Amino acid sequence: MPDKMMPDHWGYVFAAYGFAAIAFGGYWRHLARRSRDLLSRRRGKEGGAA
Amino acid sequence: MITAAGLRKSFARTPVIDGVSLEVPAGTCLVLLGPNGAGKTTLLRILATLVRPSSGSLTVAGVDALRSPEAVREAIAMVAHGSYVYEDLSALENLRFWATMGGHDASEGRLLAALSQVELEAVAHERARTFSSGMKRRIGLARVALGRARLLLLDEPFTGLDRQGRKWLSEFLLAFKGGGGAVVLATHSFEGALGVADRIAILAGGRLVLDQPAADLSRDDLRRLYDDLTEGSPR
Amino acid sequence: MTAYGRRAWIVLWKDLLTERRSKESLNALFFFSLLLLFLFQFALGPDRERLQAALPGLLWLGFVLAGLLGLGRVFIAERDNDCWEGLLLTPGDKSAIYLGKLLANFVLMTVVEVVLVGLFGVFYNVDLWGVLGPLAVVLFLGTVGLSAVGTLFAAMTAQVRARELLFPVLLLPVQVPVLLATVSATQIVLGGQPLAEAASWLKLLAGADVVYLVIGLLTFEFILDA
Amino acid sequence: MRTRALGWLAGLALLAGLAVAFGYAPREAAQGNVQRIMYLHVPSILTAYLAFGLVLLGSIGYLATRGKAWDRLAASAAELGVLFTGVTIVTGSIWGKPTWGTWWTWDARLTSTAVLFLVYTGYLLLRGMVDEPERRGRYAAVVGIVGAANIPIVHFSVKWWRALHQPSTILGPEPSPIAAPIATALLVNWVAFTLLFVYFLARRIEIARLDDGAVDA
Repeated sequence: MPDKMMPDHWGYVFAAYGFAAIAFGGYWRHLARRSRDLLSRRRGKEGGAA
Repeated sequence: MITAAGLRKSFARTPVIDGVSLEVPAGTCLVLLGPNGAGKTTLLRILATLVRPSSGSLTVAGVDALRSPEAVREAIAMVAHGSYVYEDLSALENLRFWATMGGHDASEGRLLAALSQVELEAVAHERARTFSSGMKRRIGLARVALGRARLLLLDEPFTGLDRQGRKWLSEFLLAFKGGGGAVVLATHSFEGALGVADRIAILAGGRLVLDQPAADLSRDDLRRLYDDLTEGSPR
Repeated sequence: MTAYGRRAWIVLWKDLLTERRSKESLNALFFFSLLLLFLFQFALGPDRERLQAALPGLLWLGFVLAGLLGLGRVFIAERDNDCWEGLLLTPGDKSAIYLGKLLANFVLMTVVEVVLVGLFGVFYNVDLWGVLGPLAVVLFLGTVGLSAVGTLFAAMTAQVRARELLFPVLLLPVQVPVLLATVSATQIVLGGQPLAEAASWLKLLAGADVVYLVIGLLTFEFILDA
Repeated sequence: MRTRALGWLAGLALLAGLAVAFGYAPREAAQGNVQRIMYLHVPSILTAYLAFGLVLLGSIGYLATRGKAWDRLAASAAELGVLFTGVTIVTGSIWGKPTWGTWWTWDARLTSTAVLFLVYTGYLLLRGMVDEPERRGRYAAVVGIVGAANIPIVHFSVKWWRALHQPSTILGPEPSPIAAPIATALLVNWVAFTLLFVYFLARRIEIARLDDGAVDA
């Protein structure tokens, strides 16, 4: 395109989207792991009490 | 003065107070006996609005203590493990501070009179840093004497007091009761406590295992009951 | 005087008396300020122009560092002999205690600041006499802002483990606006410009002070509460 | 499982957001494709503000009622606020490198966002250092209220400070008036981020509830 004022820098765009994906995905996995741990611990306790 | 029902308090899943109900009418003294770790201090702190119970109801001086603790604080005075003494202030200055904070008369004559009641007038102008723990305890008692409290909560008040001090404290408590005030006194030693008690309760493992009028119990009965009831609970 | 005023006053009286009697710590705070002066000098080198330009920032950095060490002091004495508990059991509006502590901190900070400003004037050869009035206004507003949040957070962190770490971590980010405003205003004042030039900064400071004070008065009871 | 449905919805919305950001929105004239980073950057800061607003709400609610649910709301929202602020700062920084030629500049918005990040990181650190749940809730609530009240003060002070030291025009291309397709793409992504936030919040609160239950029950 002739009207380019700036080069495209796709690398930066992908870096930004990649970072966001890692951050949100990582947080999602962190949440999943914690809730699984808590649920299994609770079940373990209930099992122990029964 | 106090009506408590079903008080419970847990710290990190462990119940410390496990369903305590008690009644302390005006003009009487309840002595709480129990080994260390039985929950005496926690119970006293609940009554003093310092700890919120997990469940149960508590009325102090006609006020719901859980809903409006601020109104209850007008009516109570506490002598706890900590003496509320500032090390860098003199005995007199300590009293002036607490009397002013409590909204009481803080004139020098009044403060000195309270100090002489606990026999500290000789050291009125000395820094508390040099005092023994018994002397600090006595400053705490003088602080109570300055106020207009109707309910007095005492945690191990006899520690650090000599024979003279114990006698003074017993007289003070009797006079306090005579004026229509109520007293709750927690201790693990029988000495001194029995002279002022109208009712005796034994706390073990967070429960009241005995709650009887003091007149019904002789010292030997009490000693035997105490040993039976607190056996196996943590010391 | 009302009961509220008497309570605030007796807290102020008690804290200042305590501070005066444990002189060595106040002296250490002055000595610390003096050390800061030397360190700034070494860090920036002997270039006078550069020092002059950085002076307002250094001055306030010094105050903030002194505040980090000094603002928590009025709560240390409360930890001995369970005095916290005694304060909690006093009837009436707990914000009177906050007000007393805040005033004590304000007085302490002002004393340290006056000494530090004097030392700056001597060591960095700044003529302060001409700008004393405007400088006092900036110092006053900035110190109120620093003490208002500082007193609130110091009360909180006095009862938390890793107090020395947590207090700055909480206080410093919140103090960014106060720092920006005071440094900018000090720059204007030391540059010999009239105080009106700094009016927008002073308004911002005054507004921030009011917000911090109101929040402090309203929330202090929750920090003290059982 | 309402939460799970919300998760799928958020995932679909994010995919739609991606499609709109790369497929529908045109290449911005002045900044080129780098501008597409804005579809991440702007929704995440808006979400962060929503989160900090909820921290304020939860804090006030907790102090007023002492209901643990309020404290869980404040704590969960604060964690998410820090996450979204972090994404905002990093994506802003990645955008800044090609646009301004530097990873970091003390631009007014960047600076005030960084201050927010620090304030609420302090909030989370405080929560980590008080073990007693009731006291932790009270202290955190006070910091949550101070932090929220401070947001406008930070905003103005940093803005004026920038104006004083450096005119903002030299920082880079002025944002041109936003074209309609770009606005649409921003809106779609904003909705997607809000859904993602609500999903995360629901799960985080659920975890906090399980945690509390393990301690008190």
